[in-house]
Amino acid sequence: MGKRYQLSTLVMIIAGIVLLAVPYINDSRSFLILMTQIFIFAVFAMSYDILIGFTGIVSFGHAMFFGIGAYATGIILDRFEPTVPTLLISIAAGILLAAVVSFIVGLLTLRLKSHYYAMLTLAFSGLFLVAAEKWRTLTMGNDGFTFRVPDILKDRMDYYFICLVVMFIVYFLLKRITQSPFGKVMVAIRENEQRVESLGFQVLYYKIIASVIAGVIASISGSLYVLSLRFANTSVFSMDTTLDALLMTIIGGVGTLVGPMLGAGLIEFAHHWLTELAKEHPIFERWLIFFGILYILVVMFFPAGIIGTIHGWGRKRILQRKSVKEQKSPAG
Amino acid sequence: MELIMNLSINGLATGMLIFLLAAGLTLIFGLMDVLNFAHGGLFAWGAYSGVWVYSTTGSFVLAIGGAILTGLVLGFITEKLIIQPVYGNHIQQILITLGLMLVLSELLKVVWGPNQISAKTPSYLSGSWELGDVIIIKYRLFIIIMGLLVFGIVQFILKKTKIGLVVRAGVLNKEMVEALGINIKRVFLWVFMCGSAMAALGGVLLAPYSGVIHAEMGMEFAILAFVVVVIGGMGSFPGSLFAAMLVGLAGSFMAYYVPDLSLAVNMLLMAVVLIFKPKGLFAIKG
Amino acid sequence: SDDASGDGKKEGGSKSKEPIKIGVLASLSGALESYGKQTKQGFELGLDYATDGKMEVDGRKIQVVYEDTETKPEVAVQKATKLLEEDNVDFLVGSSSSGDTLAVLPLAEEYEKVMIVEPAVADSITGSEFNKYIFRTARNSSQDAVAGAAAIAKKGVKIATLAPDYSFGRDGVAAFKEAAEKLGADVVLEEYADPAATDFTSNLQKIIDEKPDYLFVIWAGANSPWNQIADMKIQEKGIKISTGAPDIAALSTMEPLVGMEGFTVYYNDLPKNKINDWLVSEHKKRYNGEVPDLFTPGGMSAAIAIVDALKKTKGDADADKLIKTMEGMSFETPKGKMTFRKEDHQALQSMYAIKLEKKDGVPYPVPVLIRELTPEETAPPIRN
Amino acid sequence: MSSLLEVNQIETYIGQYHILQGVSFQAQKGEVTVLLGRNGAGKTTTLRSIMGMTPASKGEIKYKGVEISKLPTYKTSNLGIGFVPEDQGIFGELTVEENIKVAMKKVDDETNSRLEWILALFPDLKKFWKKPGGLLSGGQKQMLSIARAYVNENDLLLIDEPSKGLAPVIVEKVMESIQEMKKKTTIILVEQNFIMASAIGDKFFIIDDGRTVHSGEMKSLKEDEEMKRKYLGIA
Amino acid sequence: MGNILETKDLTIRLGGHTAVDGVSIAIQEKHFKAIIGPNGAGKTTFFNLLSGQLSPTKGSIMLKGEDITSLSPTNRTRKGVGRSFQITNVFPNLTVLENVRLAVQSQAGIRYQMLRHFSRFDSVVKKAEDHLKLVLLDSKAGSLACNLSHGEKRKLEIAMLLALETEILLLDEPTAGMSVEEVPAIVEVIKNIKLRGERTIVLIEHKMDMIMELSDSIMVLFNGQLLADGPPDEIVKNETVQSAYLGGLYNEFTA
Ligand SMILES: Nc1ncnc2c1ncn2[C@@H]1O[C@H](COP(=O)(O)OP(=O)(O)OP(=O)(O)O)[C@@H](O)[C@H]1O
Ligand SMILES: Nc1ncnc2c1ncn2[C@@H]1O[C@H](COP(=O)(O)OP(=O)(O)OP(=O)(O)O)[C@@H](O)[C@H]1O
Ligand SMILES: [Mg+2]
Ligand SMILES: [Mg+2]
Repeated sequence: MGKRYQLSTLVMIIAGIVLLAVPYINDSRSFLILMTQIFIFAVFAMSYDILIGFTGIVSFGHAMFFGIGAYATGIILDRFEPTVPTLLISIAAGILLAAVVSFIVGLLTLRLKSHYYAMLTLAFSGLFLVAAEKWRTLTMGNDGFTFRVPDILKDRMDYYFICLVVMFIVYFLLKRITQSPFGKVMVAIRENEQRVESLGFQVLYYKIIASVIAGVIASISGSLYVLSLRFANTSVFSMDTTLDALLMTIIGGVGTLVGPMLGAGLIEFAHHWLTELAKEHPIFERWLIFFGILYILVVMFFPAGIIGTIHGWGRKRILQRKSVKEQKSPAG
Repeated sequence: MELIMNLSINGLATGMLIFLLAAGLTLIFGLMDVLNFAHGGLFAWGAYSGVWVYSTTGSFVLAIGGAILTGLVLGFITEKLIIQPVYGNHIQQILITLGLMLVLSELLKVVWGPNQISAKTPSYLSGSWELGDVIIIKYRLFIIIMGLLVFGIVQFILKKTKIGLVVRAGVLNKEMVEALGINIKRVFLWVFMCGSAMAALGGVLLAPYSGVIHAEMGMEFAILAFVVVVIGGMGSFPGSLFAAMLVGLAGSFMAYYVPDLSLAVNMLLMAVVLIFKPKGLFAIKG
Repeated sequence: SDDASGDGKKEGGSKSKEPIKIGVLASLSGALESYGKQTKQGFELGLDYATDGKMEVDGRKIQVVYEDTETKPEVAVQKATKLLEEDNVDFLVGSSSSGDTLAVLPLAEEYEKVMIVEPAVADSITGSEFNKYIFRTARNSSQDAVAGAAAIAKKGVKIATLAPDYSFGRDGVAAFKEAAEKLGADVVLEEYADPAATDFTSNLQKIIDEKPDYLFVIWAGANSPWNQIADMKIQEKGIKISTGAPDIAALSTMEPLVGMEGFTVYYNDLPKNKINDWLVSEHKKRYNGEVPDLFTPGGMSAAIAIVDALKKTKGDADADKLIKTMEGMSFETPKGKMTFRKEDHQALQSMYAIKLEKKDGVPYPVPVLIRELTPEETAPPIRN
Repeated sequence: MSSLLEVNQIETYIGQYHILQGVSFQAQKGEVTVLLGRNGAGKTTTLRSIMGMTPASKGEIKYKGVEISKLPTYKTSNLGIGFVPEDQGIFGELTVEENIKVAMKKVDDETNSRLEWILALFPDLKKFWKKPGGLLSGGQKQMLSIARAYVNENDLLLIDEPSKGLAPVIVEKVMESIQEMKKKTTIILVEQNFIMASAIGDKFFIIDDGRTVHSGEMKSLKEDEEMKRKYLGIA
Repeated sequence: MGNILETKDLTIRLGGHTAVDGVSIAIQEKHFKAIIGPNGAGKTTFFNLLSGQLSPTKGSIMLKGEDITSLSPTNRTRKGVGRSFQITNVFPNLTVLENVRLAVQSQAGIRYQMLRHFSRFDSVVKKAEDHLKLVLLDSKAGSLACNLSHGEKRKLEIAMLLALETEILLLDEPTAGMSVEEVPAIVEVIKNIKLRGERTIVLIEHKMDMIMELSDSIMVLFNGQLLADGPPDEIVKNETVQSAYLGGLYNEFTA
């Protein structure tokens, strides 16, 4: 584990350097926007991974935190001067609100299990969606509104770097958390909640903390998202937004953190590529079919998600080597 | 009084329609514990194929038959290719059925085009009766009867045979059920096909109700069906029926008395039920 | 490109002159796919018509890039940026949904390119969110409303409304109410229903109880209230129904409303002019006998507007010049003459008061002209 | 007497692990054959390979002279082979009644009389007839698991550690019942309780590290202290 | 030495059935008590009450004179009541070592440490490995718990309990399904703990030889009620115990 940890850090650092260099190699704006989009959704998907992958909580309402961040930032920037302090306040407001809501939602894990909890979160995010639709003076409903952003965010290249850095900070932060003693308990909760309790851990606290971490980070990604669009509408609260996070996380591999990032990249690139093909070849006109097939193929060939399955291969090889040498197993 | 009657009858009819949509999911999600996000796709295919049969043959009975057949065939293919490898794994189920959902609804557009299609009510079921100020829409009465019929048949089968039992046992421990001499794969296949057929039936019955069908109809109604299955208590048919009625009536009365909340009514209802009854209204599982 | 356009008239659109590029954003997949396709087909036809099939203005070739927004704002922004950055388009056209369009508006301003909005309807596009690069050939919600009001509102008429409970419905009713009251009518009841509703009992019940003269319905999208309106015998109770006639696919669901009086943006045999004749026959030729639908002429109008403007600037695509040219510009479209209003760049245009009738050999109720509502009559309030 | 079941050099993999590396034994009709061995030796895996739950990749399993190692589990079961798994395999959310009902292959007088006989043997089950199986005590679960295999008429019964977690009196009852069953049914038993195993076993096979390493008559093992110490750690 | 654990009139009704019925006992510090009784007598339920998995309908539980009746399982563990489970209850997709490590981590009080990498906690890993050695499971440290054989899982269960190092150890049939060969080793482990004289141990078992060897006293539960409580010799002579619990087999044990 120790070795793999170092290896993955190394890989991430190399990836980081490459990504930092990318804008100097290919400075096409729309490419940068695509990449920025990927970074933002990677953050969102990683926040979801904390729930589904590490704590074993399935939520169908994660969009609510994304939306909270999005609207907090959008509304505050729209109402006040678009300066950097306003921007920071708006992001903080989203974080605060998301923390409060995720705290309450986390509390409910006490009462509700699995599907029932998932559906309750669906209900909550549905209520947020309706609220956003109804509170038209603030949100303009599903048509939405545009707003101005501070000048420092105007440049797409700068924004690319900002999102990239945020993604890496979030990754290393979450990585650290999941590799910490706290993180080990989270994983144990996923495996056998009741047993964790009788080992002397307060399961509910862990779940609430996980829920708040996930909520806050989702809110940050929501803020980044609207900042990149300079536009907000109710779609940020929609089921589709939750499904995006869900898909990216699962495709990449739950419980891996790198997986959700890869998933975000894969989905966005596949999307980009398929829609490009759709323009050239008539058979790709119904490109969504190929998208659907992609999901199906991933499940067939990467049952634990791409990163998850590759890890599995690695693990298998290690174990085989071990059993051949009849070694005593070192730390798992 | 007439007002209450009107709201109740229509609320019940809507509820029954929702029940018809949710009945298949009660089998597939409630009983078999498969998070089938493609349920809406099966449902939309039922609607499209039914409407197509109706418009080409002019017989609504054949349309219903056609939809059910479509449901069975799609159910067969889906179970064999898509669902079988992912039993017991919710995470894989989510991904693979979402993929299937995309494929199914896009294929609808390939076959029938991207436009919405109007669905006619057969003449003998269209129109309404007026009893004083109470208006009874014939087709809605028909829906109520169909709903009760489906409920009766399924309930009878589940009670009189041990299929329900076998499925529940199979979900808990598939291997053990096999060791007891039951070909659980085949049982699951059949139950899944029945669930799909019921989804398709729901689809074809919905079509004349709303008068129009479109390729995206599936997801919308599937969420409603999930709501019903969960608040009814996973896997309980009476629970689903009751929950569907509740959703129908709540929708109808809320829209009249508290219109501002009518958009939120389903989600509110679900939140309230789950907070007070964390396992749904009719939890059958221990 | 500015320098290039300045000289060399005679060189005739070959090497030295760069092509004009137009980026069209539309929902080519997803729920609004059919709208997107209508826009696209209309736009193609429009360019053909306006350039006599040569696909060039003032010696400059015209190139069009179509992008699918999938009715998702983030995709719209991504695609719009690509059009502006990579394809270096001189114009943006689109899009099928108001959300997508609103998300793209700031880009037009940032890149200083003219954007022709078609067929998104939200008032705020040429209202609160307006910037000077935005022109709209589509009618907006208020125009719909004014047309709807013009078709039925008179002094003393009591009207109830039914609309879906989201921006489109709320905006539409607000605008309708203003217009109808201006004409002396009374909006006595506003009902909103869940856009995904299958049951309208409570709304219709309230409407029945209110006994208005008219029920004005604003509806778009998937499910529809028409069946239940018929089943609950609203018309038999003396309440006349009025609504905007939609696209052909949706018209076929309106069988129960035969006889209803309302308005429409377009139906292929309503406008009597040469351009429309050309559009209908050419459309039939290209798309195996199908007639143009609700948003086809809009796409065509957008194309004509662009070509006309370019002709006037002699092929100069500089935004400021174009804006100056286009403000107040009138141009001929399948719907007759349209004029970009100076103040908010909204195209004033004809609308049609119609009646739905059953016609032999047509599988859906057909809008039949009662009278054409002139552009002046349906001019919406200026709100930017 | 002929062998009802013959297991011949089977090898079984679970995932990439080579668990069974050559297990062979025979079960004679009407006898109780006991599989012995320490934890992780592969006893359970052997039974599961017979049932087709972890199919053997090599070797043969002949039941009544027919090769069954490739049959799916349910078909094996329907040949008249009953199975009491080590972890009891109770359907936790089904009641005791439902647990038994799922298992019943036939509903006839014969089956009912067997059911009655078992319920008389384990009155606790009758007492908690409508209770979810998951809420039973450990021993009661074990009883339910045994009862579930008994209701059907089997020619061969595979029982994995039935005495585990049972009170001594109940162990005695189980022994009695096995003696009773023996008249009609051949039994393969995995058992750690040597007293029980030696009391009812006819033949024994010792499995170690996925191989059968020794076999013989139970009687001789009882006396053979050397053997007991070597393979079973019993002094 | 005083009583470390006391119950007063402890009663629980579960679905109409009184699983534990008015049980009052006192367990001395450093004492080794065995609980026997027929299947379904309420032994495990009694443990569940002591460890907080269930809360009683009536009665109270005192730990060193403090009323702990309403504490959660988590808090009772922290106060020193540790238990193992009859039905194997481990973390299936974690490795054997990770399973034990979690218990060590809890014992060391490392709970909300979020920002330090786990590998920094060497002593925790070391301790976990020691516990695995103790139960003869060190060779399986790297395997996933779900891949263990039944007997191996039982050992893991014990290792996790030992790793908690609680003052009171509640052992629910620790050796059920363990091979004859290895039972003595586990008995040895338990015996050593007993000999060190630092812990109070309560053991549920059906293996009479083991009970006779280890226990200072035996309590007998019967239909949820406390039938007898006393020194081992006395208990085995009790006639009800003989007829309703031990049966004829017992003779073979003592023989
Ligand atoms: N799913 C699995 N994956 C990997 N290894 C496994 C799996 N199941 C069992 N094993 C290993 O196979 C070996 C044999 O297991 P088996 O359950 O057959 O043993 P057993 O003889 O029944 O032991 P016990 O007496 O403890 O029940 C064990 O070492 C075990 O760790
Ligand atoms: N949660 C529960 N709900 C209902 N009844 C229960 C519950 N838990 C246990 N019981 C019942 O209480 C009784 C006592 O169970 P318990 O598990 O304490 O027995 P035990 O003495 O440990 O038996 P064994 O030796 O078989 O493990 C049993 O009849 C059991 O069915
Ligand atoms: Mg075993
Ligand atoms: Mg017990």
